Amino acid sequence: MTQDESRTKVYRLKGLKQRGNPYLWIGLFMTGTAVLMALVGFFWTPCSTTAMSAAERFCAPSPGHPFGTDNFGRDILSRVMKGAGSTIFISSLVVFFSGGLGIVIGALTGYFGGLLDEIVMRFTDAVNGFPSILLALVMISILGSGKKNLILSLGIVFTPSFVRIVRSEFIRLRDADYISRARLMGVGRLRILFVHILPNIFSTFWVSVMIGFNNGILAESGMSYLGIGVRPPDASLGEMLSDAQGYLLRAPWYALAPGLTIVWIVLGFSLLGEGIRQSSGEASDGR
Amino acid sequence: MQYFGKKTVTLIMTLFLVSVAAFLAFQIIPGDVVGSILGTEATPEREAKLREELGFNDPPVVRYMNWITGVLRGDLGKSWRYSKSMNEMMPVAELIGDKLPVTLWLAVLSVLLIVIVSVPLGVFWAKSRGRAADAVFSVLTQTAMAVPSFFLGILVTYLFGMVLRWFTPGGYVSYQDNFVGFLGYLIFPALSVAVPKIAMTARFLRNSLLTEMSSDYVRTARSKGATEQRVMYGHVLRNALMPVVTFLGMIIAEIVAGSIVVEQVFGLPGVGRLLISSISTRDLPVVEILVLYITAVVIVVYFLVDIVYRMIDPRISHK
Amino acid sequence: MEDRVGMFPKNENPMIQIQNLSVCFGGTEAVKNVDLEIARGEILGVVGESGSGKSVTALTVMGLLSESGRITSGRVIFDKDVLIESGERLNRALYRRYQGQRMSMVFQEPMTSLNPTRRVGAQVEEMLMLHTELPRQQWREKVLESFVSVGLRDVEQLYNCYPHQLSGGMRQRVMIAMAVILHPDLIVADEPTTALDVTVQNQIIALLREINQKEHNAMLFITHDLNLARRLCHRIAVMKDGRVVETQSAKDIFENPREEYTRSLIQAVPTRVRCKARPGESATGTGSAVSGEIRRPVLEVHDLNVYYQEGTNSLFGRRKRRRVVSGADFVLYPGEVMGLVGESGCGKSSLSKAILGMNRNVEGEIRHFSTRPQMIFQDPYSSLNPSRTVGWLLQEPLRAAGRLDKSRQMSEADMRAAACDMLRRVGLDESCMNRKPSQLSGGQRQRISIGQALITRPGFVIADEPVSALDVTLQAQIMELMQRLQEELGVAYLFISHDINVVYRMSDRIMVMKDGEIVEQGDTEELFAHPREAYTKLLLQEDLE
Amino acid sequence: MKKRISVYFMAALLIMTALGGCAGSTGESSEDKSSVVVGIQQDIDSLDPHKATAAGTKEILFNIFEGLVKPDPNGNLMNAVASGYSISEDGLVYTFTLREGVKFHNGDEVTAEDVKYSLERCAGILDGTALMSTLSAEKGGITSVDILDSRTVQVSVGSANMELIYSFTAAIIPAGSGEEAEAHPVGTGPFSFVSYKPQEGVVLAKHADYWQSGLPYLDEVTFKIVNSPDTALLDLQGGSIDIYPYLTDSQAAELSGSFQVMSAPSNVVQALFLNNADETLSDVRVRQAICYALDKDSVNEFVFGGNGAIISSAMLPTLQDFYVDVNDVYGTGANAEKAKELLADAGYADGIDLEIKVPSNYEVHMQTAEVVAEQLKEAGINAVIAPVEWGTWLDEVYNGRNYQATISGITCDQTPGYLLNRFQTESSKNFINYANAEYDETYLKAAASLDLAEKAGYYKELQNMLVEDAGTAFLSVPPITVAVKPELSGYTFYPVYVQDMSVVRYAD
Repeated sequence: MTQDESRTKVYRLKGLKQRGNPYLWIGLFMTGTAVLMALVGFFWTPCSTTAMSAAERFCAPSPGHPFGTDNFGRDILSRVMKGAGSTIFISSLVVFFSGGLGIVIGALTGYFGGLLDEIVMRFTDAVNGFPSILLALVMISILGSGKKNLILSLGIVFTPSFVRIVRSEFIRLRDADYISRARLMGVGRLRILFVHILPNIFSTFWVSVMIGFNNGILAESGMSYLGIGVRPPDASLGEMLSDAQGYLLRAPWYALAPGLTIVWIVLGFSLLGEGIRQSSGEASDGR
Repeated sequence: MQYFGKKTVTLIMTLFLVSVAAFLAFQIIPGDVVGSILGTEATPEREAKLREELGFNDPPVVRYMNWITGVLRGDLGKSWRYSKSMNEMMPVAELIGDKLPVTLWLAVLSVLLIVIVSVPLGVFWAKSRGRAADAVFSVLTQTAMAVPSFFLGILVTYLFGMVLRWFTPGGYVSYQDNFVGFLGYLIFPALSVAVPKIAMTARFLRNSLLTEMSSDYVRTARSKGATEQRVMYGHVLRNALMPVVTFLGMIIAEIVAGSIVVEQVFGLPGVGRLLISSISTRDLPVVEILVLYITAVVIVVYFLVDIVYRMIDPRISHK
Repeated sequence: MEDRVGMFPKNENPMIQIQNLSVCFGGTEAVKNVDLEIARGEILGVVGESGSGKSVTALTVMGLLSESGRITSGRVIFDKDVLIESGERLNRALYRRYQGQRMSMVFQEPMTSLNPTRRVGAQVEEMLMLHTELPRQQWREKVLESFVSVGLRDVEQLYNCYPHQLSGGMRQRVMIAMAVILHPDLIVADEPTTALDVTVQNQIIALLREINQKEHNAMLFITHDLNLARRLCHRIAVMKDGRVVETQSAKDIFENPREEYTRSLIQAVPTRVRCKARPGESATGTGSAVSGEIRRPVLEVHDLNVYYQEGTNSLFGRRKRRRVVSGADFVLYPGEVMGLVGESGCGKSSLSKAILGMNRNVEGEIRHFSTRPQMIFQDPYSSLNPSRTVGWLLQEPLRAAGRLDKSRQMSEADMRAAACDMLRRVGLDESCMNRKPSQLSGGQRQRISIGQALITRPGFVIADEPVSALDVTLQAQIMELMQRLQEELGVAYLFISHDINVVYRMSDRIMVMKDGEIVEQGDTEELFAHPREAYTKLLLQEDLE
Repeated sequence: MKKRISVYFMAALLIMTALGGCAGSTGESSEDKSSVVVGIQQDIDSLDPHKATAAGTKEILFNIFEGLVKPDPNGNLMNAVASGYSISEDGLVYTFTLREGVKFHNGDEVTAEDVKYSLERCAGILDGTALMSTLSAEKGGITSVDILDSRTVQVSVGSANMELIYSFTAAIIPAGSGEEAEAHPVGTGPFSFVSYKPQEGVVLAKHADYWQSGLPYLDEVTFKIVNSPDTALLDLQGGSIDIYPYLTDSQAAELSGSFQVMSAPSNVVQALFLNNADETLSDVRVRQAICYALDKDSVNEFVFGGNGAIISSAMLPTLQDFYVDVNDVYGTGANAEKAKELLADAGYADGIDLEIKVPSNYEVHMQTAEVVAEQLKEAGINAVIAPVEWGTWLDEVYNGRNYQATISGITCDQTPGYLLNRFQTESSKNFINYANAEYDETYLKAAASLDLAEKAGYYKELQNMLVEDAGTAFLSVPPITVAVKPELSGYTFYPVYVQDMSVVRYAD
């Protein structure tokens, strides 16, 4: 696995070297600030995220509270930082879980085919067309709500899409000439899977990780908005939005702050994905 | 024809599996439904009676069989939550039948919006390749795709409902009372559903157009002395729209999901809200039917898309 | 420059004149100061390797230069009308009056050059719609006429077909029908036969010649194949790196090439005439002839049928299988080269895959007397793992061998040394070791590919069209390399190609394959001199002209 | 091709303008002066008045159904279907005289049979399943209902209970209607049932033959389920609802000026319920520490805008005769020092962990939980909020008693004993596992007492016991804050949770 990780770093560095790829740069900037804000939020926030103050309810944005305050007089910036942190954290875990599972299942089914592949494909076909938030909803209603179950159910819901991508890449590559040759050389199956094929799907995979990550963020905040995801007192962007909706006329900034943060993060990651796709596309099209 | 036969069998098999899965899944849900229905005033006698009434004392296989044969005969069961009259619960069919038009019209309006906006947008965008408009569209669509539909709903509520006062947030009009007013209200949630999808579709169409524009037959058409207009509308657009059909199929499936959230934002009494409230109140007959129904919609949409695709793409239909 | 213009045989009435044309893409000049002219009734061949600028020239003449291309100097004059003048914007509206009506084009890929979702009849009709006042009712008749004129049959039915329902040859005929329906003065044909099989190729060439004679129009014929140009064209211009190297009549250019490059091009062409004095013939020739019966073969194939699984992976669909190779029966001896020739789809590749165990859906007997035979593929771009370095790629076979057989295990240093050694043998230097395939040219990649196949010293190697994707000069180099390595390492090749001349040059013995059957096999010289089967004769036909 | 596209554009444009044009005319603000839309929070749980348990349903059904007696705005009972009643000395026989000319919505006059049927249905005499536990024969409720004459009904009960009369608010429905197929709810109330749509609401129409002449004023009342408490404000401002009785404090602040905003204490007792059987909380000092740590004033301020009534035991201050103010025991502000001291005494010098399960569908409780958790931290109590769904809450907390602490509310009916009764050790409703033998004994004495003053004395003793044992940390009686459209008048608060629409009218 260390080898694979170093591989992905190489891709990133290659991307970095590309100037004239505004997607990549803007994407890096946006995700960078978002992740930084979230990381800092884990350890320090300008104000306490829970401390309430009756005197400071619904303060408009000001130097003291750049994003204003909410109905309990809590600092929205601090809560957005915490909320973004938990949203990013959940989404990362979801992608890690589903991406990892997707690689293993996709590699095995894609390369070997057969009955297992048949079954897995029937399953992913059925799941794939199904709206993911709906599936997560049903899953949550079975597992019960809470952060852990949210991650688990989103992870399960997202796995099929990764399986599909990895699988189709493996199918594409299993008949590639260089893989045929590796087989003729007598290279072992697992080595072919993970040493010969895997590094070649990373650029595709990386882009779908970005997409998956964004879907994770949208699903998490959507479910929290509906009140089935993360719930108070844990700050969550979706939950803040649903609170803020009630005070829209009185404190529009309350809704704007978490909403725009979601847009910022999602946009950042999709630009980053686009940038990676373009730079790796250029690299591989450079024949 | 044989192809469609096979497809239909798969379709039915999938529905059957989903029905089993839905039924099984909701059998193991934690939480005592009976207690939940009766609330704090529950007494053991009333619980026992209700349990008997709901058929909870039968083994699961019998319950499934009873349920599925009922569904096949058109009896979708009765809600555990909503009353129809003093001593009867609301039949699920009636319940959903009442909510369905809302969701359906929302979806229809959204798809309409998506199609009428994204197709010209995609064409215009593809034509402006390399110019300033290209970058502007790129930024705009990327941003639009990043806005979650519920946030968009809130923004629409704020802008059109509160600042401009074009509509009354929450002032949903039932389609039975005032159909025009109903559609007029629905336009705003539809907008919230459609905007990100418009961006996606326009983007997809633009890429598809550019791919087609670079293909050899375009060069052939130009070598014949065809104008750019003719090349675009006579050759490229039709071919570029073919993958868009499949894409739209996916979009429709997503709209079903997107509308769940948007219905919540705009207070629309549609299927999505019914599903959410049924899940939280454990109104399992409703949840089961809704899950089955949505699966059916998704599968049928894909099925139809497949047929349409086969109809419009001679490369497949003639093979 | 002055001199060269002076050398052209002056045409009385040039149909089209290209004067001092230069075209730039970004910073690179693709076409440099090209001067060409074609008279009415003349066929001018432009020959060059990929990247020589021949296609760009053709597209420029047709006014189809893409947006990124810029004309930096020169002009194009069509029948006294100046169509392109450097420094002025390309007047597309003006061009549209000529395109289709007075000048038309035939492209290389007949499949992709036709709109896949419109019926072919309608696509040809478009010409009439765009350029004539003909009433709509007469269109169909006119199109059918043109179909007949290019030798198509069942035209009524054909009219309503989609491109994918036609064979490659038929598609190209439709393209030609489209090009000639308005009787243009100039036809530009850009590699019109390259994507087609040899036998079809001959028919299309004959058709073009016939059209030229009948219509007496000018034709610009672009090709990479000097032989082909010689057969069709009156005059030939040779292009290299964007420049016209020399222009002469077809006959003169072969007999009196003035330029070194032209000469090397002619030499590289694997013609039957040249190959009689094949280097290394004595060594391998005697090898197979003398000790063939004594030595054990490396491969025996008896009564082999190969099947192809019709790919339905539905749960219900019954799997059908189609026989793609039937009754293959041959023996391969150490150190010899067996050529396998046939047109696309005849089962060559299926046979090779079956031999290597990549397709197990077979009946019959395959007996190997060597360990781990290897394969060299056609496409040098897809046969090397793009994410690994050359060094890693060359060592991987050794690592794999070591893992399978402990006695063959080597130390890191030994493997590296072996890789260096092989790198030198295939004519590359050590600096390539740390490069990725994407940093190498096509020829270099094919060399690495060969090195990778031979580094474990297999008894025999299957080479599946190893030179087909390469330019002629490279082709010759790679073939030389393969012959040299064969002598050095004593490996046997099963050499597969669609090009009978290439096979002729490489092989000791030849098998001819058609529709999954080996129709004829025998000693190379013998088979060329006295082909028994009609099909073999057909393959050899082009030289019989 | 080009033409086709332009046609397509035109069509699209037409649709857009058509839809856009009518967008302005949406919103169903009732311009006519005879109907009112009331926003409600929850869907109704049953249309059967005897089966409905949710407070949100009962408040609507109050307009459709009446009992022999019904509550009045002052907390007393008034005669409704009955024109009078008498109770025997021993408290075991109730004799009701039916009012002349009371008609059901279907036009039939109420007969003694209808009364007998209704009461027997509630008591479970009909089929063995009691629909109202207080009237159940097994719990000392109704043993028989006898028709003395066409206007007189005699009811015998199992045991004497002064508070039983409150149960005769049970709805009178036409005989047999509870078992009829597709039976619409038919009662004798000021409004008749018109329609019900799940997730949308209930429509009621004026009952022309209502026995109280002059009432109701309105022709039509719609109870409309609002999307979420958050958007109720928008609905009010947009005019799609006229009355909304569940305002939060900040919403009220926003509406004052444009709406009539009225506030009154509700009949809900909100508390941080502590599971006395929990290992940590079984120590009375820990429970007391929690009581000390709470700053009830600021909860009231944050969540209810200061309009709630702070309580420390299980009694509504509005039930003045029975209420005793015990707020001084732990104080209404936070006393973190004292709390820490007590915790240290109990061996928890480093503080304790406390999980508070909260039914997440109740916004008020969720908000309270957020505030309370913050306060407990000050005293070294690390409180974690675990939001659970209502069904799960009933399951795990209320019935399963598997929890540490919870924030919830108990809705009280008009009887003072209702709140105290549940804390008897063996009570099935004693979900806090409170166990105090003295309490049990005192409660029995109170229940048996037929003298009001004596009864009140016992009840006050019970309240004191509860607070001293810190059985649970009572917080407040939340206010009901109602927004009423300025043109409307007559909105009346009841000590029980009902929306009496019969008295609401448009001001002239």
